[in-house]
Amino acid sequence: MGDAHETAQPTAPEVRTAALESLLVEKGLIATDAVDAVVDVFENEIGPRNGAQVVARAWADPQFRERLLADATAAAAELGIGGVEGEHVVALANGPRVHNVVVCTLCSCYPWPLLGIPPVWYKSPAYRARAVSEPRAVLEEFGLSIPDDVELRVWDSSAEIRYLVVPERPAGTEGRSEEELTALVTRDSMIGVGLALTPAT
Amino acid sequence: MGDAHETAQPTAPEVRTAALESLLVEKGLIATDAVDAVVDVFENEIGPRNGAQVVARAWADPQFRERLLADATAAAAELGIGGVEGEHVVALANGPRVHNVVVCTLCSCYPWPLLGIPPVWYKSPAYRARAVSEPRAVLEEFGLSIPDDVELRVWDSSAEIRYLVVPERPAGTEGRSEEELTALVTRDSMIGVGLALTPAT
Amino acid sequence: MVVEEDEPPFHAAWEGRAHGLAFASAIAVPGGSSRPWIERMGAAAYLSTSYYEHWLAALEARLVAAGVLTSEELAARQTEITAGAQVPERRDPDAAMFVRSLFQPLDIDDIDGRPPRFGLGDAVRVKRMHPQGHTRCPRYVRGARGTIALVHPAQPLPDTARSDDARVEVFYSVAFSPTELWGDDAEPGAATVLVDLWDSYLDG
Amino acid sequence: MVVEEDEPPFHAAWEGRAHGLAFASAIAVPGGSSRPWIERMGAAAYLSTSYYEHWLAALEARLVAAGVLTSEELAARQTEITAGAQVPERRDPDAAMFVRSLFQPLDIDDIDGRPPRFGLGDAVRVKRMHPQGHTRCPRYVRGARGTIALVHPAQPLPDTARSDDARVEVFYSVAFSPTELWGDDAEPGAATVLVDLWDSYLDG
Repeated sequence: MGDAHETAQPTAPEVRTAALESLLVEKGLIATDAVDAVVDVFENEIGPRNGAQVVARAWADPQFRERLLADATAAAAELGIGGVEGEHVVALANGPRVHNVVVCTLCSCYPWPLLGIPPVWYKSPAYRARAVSEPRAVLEEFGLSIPDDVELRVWDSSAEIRYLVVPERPAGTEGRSEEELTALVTRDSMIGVGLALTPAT
Repeated sequence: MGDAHETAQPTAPEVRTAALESLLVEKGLIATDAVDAVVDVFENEIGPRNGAQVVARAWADPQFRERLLADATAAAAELGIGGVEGEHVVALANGPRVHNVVVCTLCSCYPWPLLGIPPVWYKSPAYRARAVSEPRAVLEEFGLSIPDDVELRVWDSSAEIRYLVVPERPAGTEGRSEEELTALVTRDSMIGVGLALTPAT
Repeated sequence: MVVEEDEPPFHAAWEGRAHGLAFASAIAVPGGSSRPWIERMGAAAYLSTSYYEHWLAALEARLVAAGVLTSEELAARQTEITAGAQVPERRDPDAAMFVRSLFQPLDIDDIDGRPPRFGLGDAVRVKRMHPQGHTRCPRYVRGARGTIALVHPAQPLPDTARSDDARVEVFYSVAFSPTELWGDDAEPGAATVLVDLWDSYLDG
Repeated sequence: MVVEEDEPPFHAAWEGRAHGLAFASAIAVPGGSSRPWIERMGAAAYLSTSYYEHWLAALEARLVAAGVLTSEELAARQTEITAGAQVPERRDPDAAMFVRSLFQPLDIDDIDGRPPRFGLGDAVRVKRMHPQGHTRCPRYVRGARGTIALVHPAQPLPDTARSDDARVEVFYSVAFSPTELWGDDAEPGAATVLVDLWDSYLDG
């Protein structure tokens, strides 16, 4: 207790990771290509682009939007999107009177299949504490001002639901293709710390 | 945030202390012999022996005991004991139906003039948290069993009062001198994590 | 907030490998979710290390606790790696395929559990509590009064996942007013804090 | 609990010097009590360093904030010390005598303040709160109901000590039942937790 400064130099995490993989391979408990597959999935296949496709579809197709708000897991699956940490997704629609923002105060739960790996700030003790106690101040730091008369809903995903914020469709996007709309949907807008981009930006 | 493992090697505390003293001496803001005096006071003058004298006097002199329980700061001053972190002392008498124990959950407030510098365990996060949530389990670790029907009073000295526990006078000490009694009063018995020694021990 | 532009999923190769190790094991990594194991790190270690160092610590602890590895084996292998030993390779295309399937839509069966005790709009109070082990009840809502905003289907209660008394419960999104949580220190402006809380955390 | 037998007041010479520096300064070390400065270390640094490292961090921060020293001066002097520079000496017997007098009984004047709002036996509830700065209201009693057990004389409220609105308040020892604090997780056995709380933390 209180003697952390006297302990030996800790082993570097890359050494610890390699030692673990080495032992598990040696014992036949893990396959190199299976580890490679996980890295590939997160580096190349899943990420905020998945969530953006879901949001763009909801903007373009009112019936899909209805299905998304009723059962987001099933709606995402229509687009082939789902998996671990996306087993139970709830979509939260922003509107003129309501702005939603998501945090996990107890750890860093996040809808991986829709948004990929959470950014470092989402996992930081500061965001996790301040998002529930002073959310407007936090959003200001992201450049987002929520007027006092708009209800700010902060969702703490402390159990088994993962939340996806559906940002408002920006003005001036009438007639855009789903592909074009997808490019307007940022990661931050689906966490609720930002808005969707307007075509001008 | 979260990058503590990447920062440079911290400067050793002995170097930081020497640098501070060096600069303050150079600026004429501190005297070496004044720092020496503080070290001397805590190493040689104040410590649990002071509190033990107060407790032994209370055991030996019922009127002093009454004054101690009414105004411990004034009673200690009768023995020449007092000073910083002992400006407002309250004495808590243990008895057959009540056992008192002291903690400072917010930091490590402690009656310096009576007990000296607090031990490392008193300052540890574990003691500070567990003493209020599972005090009987903590006292068991100190070898002290408090029966379920004895009221355990845990005092969290979170403001400006410093508490001194007055342990029960052990049986078999009739006719002992105050000097002999003083030797039976341990630091732990005045925090409440122990009892006074019996002459046999 | 410190925000990194164009942040990659992994900031170093080892982070990706550590992430992969947690999913690619031929056996399920024993010990349930990693969160209770991460909590065993203690607050000082937790707060002074990064996200994937938490994962690593949990992986090591779970594999050692399950008897799959020993601490001595780990330490010896770390020494060999530091001295230049290479990580051996083993190929198993089926395992790789299986792992990829975890990141596709999954067929999740509903779990039977006791019906919800509360319905939409019901007033509830979060119990004051001080569990010794893992819990999903954040301290900042304990003792606070809220209102049921959403009712979610039953799932295994994480608090009891590793006990002999593993329970299945429904949980709720409970809406709190910021002043109920933070008193006069609540931030001005219209706001609701919604926290997902399990049935047994709540009193009517 | 890890208990050290025959523990010395200071475990290394620097700890005694650091303790001394806090009291022996010819000027009062600016910035009020060290506790708010210690809290500025952040939880990770706080929990991974020792008691006297907390003192050191607070001393450095307060002296720099007050303009007595600069960070650059400190860093430069640390480099010189590491390279073998000696700490210069300066004698001032009056200062040494004054410091010794701080550890003798002191004449403390009573402070006038508003009379107590509560009396012995009164039922109170601790406010829920979330102050940004230093406070002496522990989280584990916020929102809990207790009873006034002792009434203590007015003192400066530490929460406001560094503000323009410095206040003087009475405080109380408030008695709580363990089940009020910890619910069903309270330890069995007769017990009371008494916490010293300032007047403005309490509602009737």
